[in-house]
Amino acid sequence: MADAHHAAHDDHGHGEHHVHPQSHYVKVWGALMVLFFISVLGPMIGIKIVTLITAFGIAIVKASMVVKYFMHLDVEKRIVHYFLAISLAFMFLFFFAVAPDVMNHEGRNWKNVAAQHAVEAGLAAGDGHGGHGGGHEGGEAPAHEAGEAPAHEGGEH
Amino acid sequence: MSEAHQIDGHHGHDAHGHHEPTFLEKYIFPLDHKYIGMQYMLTGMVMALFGGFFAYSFRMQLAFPGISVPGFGIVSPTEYNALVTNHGSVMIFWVAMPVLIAAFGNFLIPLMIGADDMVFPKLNRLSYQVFLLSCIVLGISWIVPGGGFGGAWTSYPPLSANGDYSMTPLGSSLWLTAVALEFAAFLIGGINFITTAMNSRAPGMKAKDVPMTVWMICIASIMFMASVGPLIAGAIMLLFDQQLGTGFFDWKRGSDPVLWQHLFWFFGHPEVYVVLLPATGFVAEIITVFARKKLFGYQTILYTAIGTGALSFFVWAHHQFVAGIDPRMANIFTITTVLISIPIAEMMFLYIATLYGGSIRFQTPMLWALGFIFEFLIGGVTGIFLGASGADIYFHDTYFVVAHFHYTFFPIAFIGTFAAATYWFPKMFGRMMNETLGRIHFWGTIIPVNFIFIPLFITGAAGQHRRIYNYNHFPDVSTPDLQTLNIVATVSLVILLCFQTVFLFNFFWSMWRGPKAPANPWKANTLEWQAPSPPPHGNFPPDNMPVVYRGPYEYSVPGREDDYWPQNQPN
Amino acid sequence: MIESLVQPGSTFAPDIDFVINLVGGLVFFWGGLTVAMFFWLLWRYRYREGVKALYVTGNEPELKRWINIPHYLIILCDLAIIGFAVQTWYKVKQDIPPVDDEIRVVGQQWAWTFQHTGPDGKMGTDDDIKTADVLHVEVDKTYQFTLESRDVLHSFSVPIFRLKQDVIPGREIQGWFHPTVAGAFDIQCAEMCGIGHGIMAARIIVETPEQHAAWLAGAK
Amino acid sequence: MAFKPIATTRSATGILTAKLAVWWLLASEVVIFGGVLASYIMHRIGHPEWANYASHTNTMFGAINTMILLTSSLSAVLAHRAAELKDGKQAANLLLATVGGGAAFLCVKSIEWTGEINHGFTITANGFWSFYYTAAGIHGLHVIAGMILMIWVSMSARKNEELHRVELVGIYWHFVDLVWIFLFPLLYIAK
Repeated sequence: MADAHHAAHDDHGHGEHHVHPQSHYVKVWGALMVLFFISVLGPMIGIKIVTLITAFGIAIVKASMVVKYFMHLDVEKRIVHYFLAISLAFMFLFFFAVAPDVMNHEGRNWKNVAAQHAVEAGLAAGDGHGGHGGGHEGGEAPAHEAGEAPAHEGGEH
Repeated sequence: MSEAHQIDGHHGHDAHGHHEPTFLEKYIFPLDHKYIGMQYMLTGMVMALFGGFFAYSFRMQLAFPGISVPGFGIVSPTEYNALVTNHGSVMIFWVAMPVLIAAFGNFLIPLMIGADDMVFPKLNRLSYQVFLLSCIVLGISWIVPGGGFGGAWTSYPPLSANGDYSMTPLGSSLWLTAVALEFAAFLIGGINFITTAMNSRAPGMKAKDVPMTVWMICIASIMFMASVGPLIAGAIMLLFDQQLGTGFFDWKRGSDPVLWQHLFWFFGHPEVYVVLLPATGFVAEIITVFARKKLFGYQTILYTAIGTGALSFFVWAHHQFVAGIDPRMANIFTITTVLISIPIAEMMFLYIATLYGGSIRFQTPMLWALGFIFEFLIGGVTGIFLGASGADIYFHDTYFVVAHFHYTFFPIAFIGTFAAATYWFPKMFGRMMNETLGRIHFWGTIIPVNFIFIPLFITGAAGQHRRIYNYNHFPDVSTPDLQTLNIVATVSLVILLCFQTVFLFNFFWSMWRGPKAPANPWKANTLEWQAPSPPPHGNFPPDNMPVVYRGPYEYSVPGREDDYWPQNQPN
Repeated sequence: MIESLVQPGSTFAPDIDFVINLVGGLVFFWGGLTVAMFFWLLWRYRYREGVKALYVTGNEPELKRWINIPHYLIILCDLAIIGFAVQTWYKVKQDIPPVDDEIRVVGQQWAWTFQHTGPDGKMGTDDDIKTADVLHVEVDKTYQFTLESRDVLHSFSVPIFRLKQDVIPGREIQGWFHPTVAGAFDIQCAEMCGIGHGIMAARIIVETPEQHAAWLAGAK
Repeated sequence: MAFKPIATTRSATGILTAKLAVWWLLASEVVIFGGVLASYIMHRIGHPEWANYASHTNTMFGAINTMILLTSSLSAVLAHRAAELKDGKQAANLLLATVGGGAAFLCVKSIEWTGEINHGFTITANGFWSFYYTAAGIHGLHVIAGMILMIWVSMSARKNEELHRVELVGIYWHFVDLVWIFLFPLLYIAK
């Protein structure tokens, strides 16, 4: 059974595709490691845009290398590309349709007061607590403030 | 049934070197796709009884507020909410999904594409077992202290996220767990369906030779897979909110309850089409067989199905027009929502056009298929009121919405199922159902259903909102006229439920006592009818698997003596 | 259709009723035509001894025309529906006209609290009037409302105004209405909000200027 | 056990049935992780204060784990290569090496999490930490599932049976790696 399977596998999956030498994969791995170090070192420059590019730009490059060379999507049938692309596209659709409501805290005729409070309180507390342990309080404190703020406001009127 | 199975049972088995399976192997832990399909169907039927009983209980409360409902007792507000919530979730997740997709998908896909089984029989069995587990978890959620979850099937936080608000801390977590398990079951099952249909078609069967049912179930499975992910993620997040005290949807910590609505409806709307498409597939098979006609525009119907499926991913926020999303977004979603009427109207037109020039025989399956088209048309056109944002401001969350989606879901989940069950019954059990009882059941269902939901259109238009257990607190909508309409709806529901016993009797009586069915009682073309009734394990003789020569709908071809032409007949 | 069941009580109610009637008319026409065609075909092509069915693939231009022409017309109808629906939506939800007065609506499990501006017409001052489950407004004045929730989702629904807007905790959502008919009407909660969802009722009392003045005087 | 339907051996698309199923599985995983990550990114951009909370994550642990996973992906792909050359024994050993990578990943993760929880950064601390534990936790479950699958596949591969499964489990493992490639900058680097 196993043999019959493997034959089918060779015919269809990798018929035209020869077995790569070991060094091919090691080279890819080496490139991935280099990219990885750049992505770790990038933020140390301290410029935000550089961080974003080195972090996410390189993540995309690394991902595409893994997909291409390790998962062998490059020699896979077209249809697989299509349905993976569709899944991914739906996630972008989801993000861009939901972001106007959830990412923004203000829009036409509405304001997300609770989230705005959380942002303000969090930023204020975050500046005061640089320390490792202090960060915890920095995290807890705004939660309470934000929770009480709108209720408090409601009671006031 | 069992004798017939044993007689035919020889073909398939020797090839696999199998011993005769024991009762346990055959019926409780089967690997055979047909038995897994029947397990799904019977489980779905049991769940439908629960769903129907819930509907009966809360409809009685609405028609006769405060009475002790026979068989249930007095319906308290907590119980009312739990009944409404669980009626919705049971009927969609535990009846429509398992019966339409899992039961018929399992039974039909391998038979229709000329394969001996699903590609992964063990995954198939696992899928059913996970599903059964989800049923059990759901059942437990009804009886835990505090009662079943009552936050509506949409389960919007903060009500669902916090036991202090919902007062059913256990019930809501169990309900959510059951839903997540159910999704896992259908993800496993769906991958199996798609892979089977893509890879295991009989030699010679090209894309245009695949029966519409297989296409529809596959498109539905793909849509389910592509849409359910965010909700699985959301269910984990909501479960953490309930049990660990995280704040994913907690406004007090700056997060946003609206996010859940998006996660839910991103799945929830495609889900409607996930259950719709298989039902339209069954209807396509049945109207062609009983009108002895080729499907009018096979390719166009396929494109409309794909178009509907794709477009349904772009319309979800019409459930949220007045739910606090940015009003500017509503305009985009109005456009996409109204445009979805283009492919789905085309599909219905093509089905009706298929009847043109036919030789229509009104047997029970055909009656159900025609009933589907008629009822679904009403459901479809009333949806336009809700998709048009300007009109939805008024109709949102009224009984108009309830009537609308029952006019779509009832044809899908019940009429579609009855059509398929009566049509494929001879293949499933090797016996014929009783035609007279079938007709009595048909008319006893199709007439009351209109008398349930047409009154609800009116009460909704008059301003009665959903999920309210007693209208006494709302003077404008507790008028005697509206109450009369509610009583009409409830009485019709009771009549409808009574007529279902005819079906249950016919189903189980025919299973053992019905006349023996020939292999192809309806003279149909598709491959499942070329196998014996019921098909043995392996479906077709392993040394003589079917080869396909033509499309599935070659009826009444000029120049042929027979008015049908099976797909696997060389000439 | 709707006017005969619930009278229109705000300036935008007729607009919403118009969209409903437009959709209703189109739907009735096309739905009726389709159903009539459906039953005619069923009767015309019923089984008769010795009559064989036609072999039609669906690609014949002379037959496809019967599908395509209605289909194009339906697309036109769709565009009309979209146009009027979006226009009405813009008027009701997106655009807030110049307002005469303000109210603040707070939902909680399971009651509504309404805050009126009081005699000075300004929100947030000492003479604000707070009421539970009764909202007093004056006929022929434009009101801007702000919705807030203390706990879970609610929905502020006034069928007579054709107005509905969900209330989301943590958010302030604004809208408007302009009553045109005096009288007392229902306010309903239209979003599942827990056990007491069914009792979360309130009344809106639309008063003539004299009645409203009297109420203001009495409330002080 | 030996029963295998004829259906499984057919291949109308030209893709091995089991491989097609793995791709579909990954397509469904994309939307599951996509849902979590889309929700996270929305909040992260909408809440600038989360940068403060994120500054307490330990980039070093994240970096070590990234290296471990990238390297385990290498051994997974080398196992696939060995399987293509019909060298079941080597494939099995390389798979076990990959399992070792997964185990190392989980060890680092547990050390990291223990430290963070001891500092009070629990899952309920705030929104960022909720997402941090949830996203990494779901990913961690996939790592565990992958390890179990690889042990199972390596047992049959050692006997030169079902060698095609080496590639399948490899594809799955690369996907797990892929998710981490995005989680690493999202949770650790962007501060």
